[in-house]
Amino acid sequence: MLDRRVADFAQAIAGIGDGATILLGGFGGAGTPLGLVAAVHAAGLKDLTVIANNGGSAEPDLSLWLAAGQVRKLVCSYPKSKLNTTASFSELYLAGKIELELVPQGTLVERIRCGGAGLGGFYTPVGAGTALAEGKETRMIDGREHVLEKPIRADVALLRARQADRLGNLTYNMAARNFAPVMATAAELVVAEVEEFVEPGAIDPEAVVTPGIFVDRVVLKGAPR
Amino acid sequence: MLDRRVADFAQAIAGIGDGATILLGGFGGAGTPLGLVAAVHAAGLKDLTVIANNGGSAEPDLSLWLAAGQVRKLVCSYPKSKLNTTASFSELYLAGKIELELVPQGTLVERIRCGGAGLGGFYTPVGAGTALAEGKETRMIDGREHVLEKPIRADVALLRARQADRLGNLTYNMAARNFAPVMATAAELVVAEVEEFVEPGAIDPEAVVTPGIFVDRVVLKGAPR
Amino acid sequence: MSTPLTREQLARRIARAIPDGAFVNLGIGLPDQIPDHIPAGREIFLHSENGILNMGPRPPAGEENWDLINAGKQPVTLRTGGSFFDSSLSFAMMRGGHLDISVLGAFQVSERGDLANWSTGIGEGVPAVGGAMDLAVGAREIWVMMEHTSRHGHARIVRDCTYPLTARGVVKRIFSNLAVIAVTADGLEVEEILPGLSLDALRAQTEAPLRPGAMRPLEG
Amino acid sequence: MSTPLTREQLARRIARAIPDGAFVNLGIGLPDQIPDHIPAGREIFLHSENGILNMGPRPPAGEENWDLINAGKQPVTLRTGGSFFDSSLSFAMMRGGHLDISVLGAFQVSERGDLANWSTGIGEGVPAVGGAMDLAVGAREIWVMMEHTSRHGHARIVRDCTYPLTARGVVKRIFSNLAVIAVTADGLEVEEILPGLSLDALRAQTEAPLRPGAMRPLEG
Repeated sequence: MLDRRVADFAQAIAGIGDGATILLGGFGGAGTPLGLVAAVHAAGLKDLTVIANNGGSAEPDLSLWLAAGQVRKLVCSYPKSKLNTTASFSELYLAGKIELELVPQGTLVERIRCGGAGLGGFYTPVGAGTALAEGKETRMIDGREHVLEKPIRADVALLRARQADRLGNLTYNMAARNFAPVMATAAELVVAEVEEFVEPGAIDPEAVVTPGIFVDRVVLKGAPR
Repeated sequence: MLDRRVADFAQAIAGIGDGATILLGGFGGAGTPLGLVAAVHAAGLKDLTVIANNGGSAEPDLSLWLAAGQVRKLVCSYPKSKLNTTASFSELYLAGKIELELVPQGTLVERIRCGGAGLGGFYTPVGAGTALAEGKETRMIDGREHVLEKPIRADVALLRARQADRLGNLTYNMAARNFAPVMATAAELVVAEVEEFVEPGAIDPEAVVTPGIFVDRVVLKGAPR
Repeated sequence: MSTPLTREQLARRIARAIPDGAFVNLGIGLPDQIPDHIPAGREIFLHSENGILNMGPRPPAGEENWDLINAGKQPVTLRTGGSFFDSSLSFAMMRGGHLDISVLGAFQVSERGDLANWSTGIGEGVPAVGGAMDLAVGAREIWVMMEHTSRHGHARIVRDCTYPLTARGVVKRIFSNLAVIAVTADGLEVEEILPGLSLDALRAQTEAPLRPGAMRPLEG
Repeated sequence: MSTPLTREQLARRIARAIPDGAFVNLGIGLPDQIPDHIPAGREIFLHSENGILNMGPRPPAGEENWDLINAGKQPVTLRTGGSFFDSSLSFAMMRGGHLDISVLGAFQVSERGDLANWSTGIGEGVPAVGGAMDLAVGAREIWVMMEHTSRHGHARIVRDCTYPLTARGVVKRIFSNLAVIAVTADGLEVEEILPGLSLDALRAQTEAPLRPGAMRPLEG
């Protein structure tokens, strides 16, 4: 019987190795899977490429990995934070200790969707004529300059959700949804930290946001580390 | 006060003119807005370009428009139907009386999404090396041939939904959802025929499928023709 | 020699090959019968490209809901834990490689796994493709379910498809009423063959070259 | 001469310009104050790019929900009839032209409507763009809300942006503390000007050429 539920965070992140590319859900604090982040931190994984909207804050979020030197490269729309405290992204970046690929937020989520949907790339007007299009192929479409953007896929997606059933069907909580449903489509291993396990059928089939086909493991927020 | 509700089908289709390009929701009979279809038929609109997954059946669906000679061109994945009866698409097509653009179903919905999302086109592996890619630009991406597909936008989208509030927020009914949420993003005028009007807030904000920003008019299924 | 598998036996053979927990899309036509033969205790999740996951069987007469139909436009049901979604996400599931297996009917399959299953060519009337090309490109494994030869006795497993292609190099395994054949980098390999049918007799009904593989007995 | 508009007066002027029923995205920073000044009886729908439509004001202290924040990561509320959706649909709303108006802060605007609002250039430290470029390209009308000159007295309405561009040719209207200026095919046109301020005096604080338009009095 298919059962995506795992009992603790060690099982939730099992198999993720050094050098992994990780899609990390969340916008600001909303939707960041803090338990999974802590588990990856505790596991001491190194040389990670992280794709996330933000670059970490004062919370025990991506900042944990940054401070521990676990991240080689960040693909991100907004790496700055007023809340940065210790060993922040800014420090690492200015010291040349981390690579940054800056992507407009809408292009970032669209590139992840593109990867998850099995497409090869897309043309967007966003960024045309700006520094963020430098080195990218462009093309005039209907008289407007467009930039060719490539799909993003990753080894792992770490997400936060509200409810999950054993099949991996997910709902989210308000604006914590943000990148998660798209990230869930674009990684080999998709893990969600959830507030609650429910029985199959408890989530209205019309209100499932991420169907379980996309999800590999679900772990309770309060599960043992 | 914003109120998308209209009292009858005449108001629902007001302003649609001859020569319009129409996105028509539905997969088979599930999701076809029969009241809106009847209203466009009764209005005698001509020279229409219709984008729909199917080519009409024995139901009073797109077949009505085809039989009345209202359609100039069909953009479609599956124009055939075993249920075709009178003056079907097949007859018109074989007599050279209608133009057909045949598009794989997933590419069709993706082209509509592309239009609705303000993108300029995308590369897909679907159709590469087949007759449906003839005349289209191709490109090798990661060793695999991809076809460049262009966005579709339309003047009008005619959809069926389950619930609507005055703001135009929509839910759908089971597999009748299919193309509708995507078509709702890609037309200048979006009209939905619905089973029920509800008060704002009656639809769970987490379960709104099409936010009202995309919708212009909603009309009750049983409203006067 | 055993008689060739009936359609029901062939459906049963394929049903046995689908692993527990698999997400599967079944093409319209022959593959329709597969769900009836899934072995007891095995949980298979059926996808329908019009936006359903965990689709159940046809409802009893009188309980049809015409907003709950499959890709063949037949009434179906939703199993507990199923979900509805739009066509965009549904095709993202395919193209994105999220389905484990897609079982499709075919007119022809080539020795390189090219698939022709959407059109018998010009002059047939109205062309229609539906989701055939999307499915053929999308799932992790594409299986073909077909009779080994055409109604007129022509080979359907060929060197090169003469019918219009659906997709190039996508088929992984062919289940026919005479054999189970894997498409490998080195060509076609016979994994199972009808008991009593010789490899030469099978070759006589197959245009493409066949190599002997496991050659286990094909059972319905 | 009247004193230049305060930030609050400028927010009030812009709030009056937003029509009833409009769907609007307000950039982080100065535009934050606009919702407090929407005239009574007018219904405006606020979009937040992290996936909220019909966003309401900040909740009372103690009632913050940190899963319900705006793009500036401040706690907000949801108004009746609002909805949540993922980032993909949220940015489709922008790029697809579904938002009526986006009001953005800016460092510079050129006479052709080029916008520079995401970076003051190399050497500033860590670059960050967020949704700035998406918003600038997406909404049907892009309005800029800014002080007419920089803190150091430099013109911000210029012939060519010297700061890194956010997008080319997108700004439709500039609301400054001194004037309301439309970006037209023939250049910049002064629609409203601070009472008592001469066009020449305005020109002295503006690098790009200005043509007199309606020249109505600017009121906060």
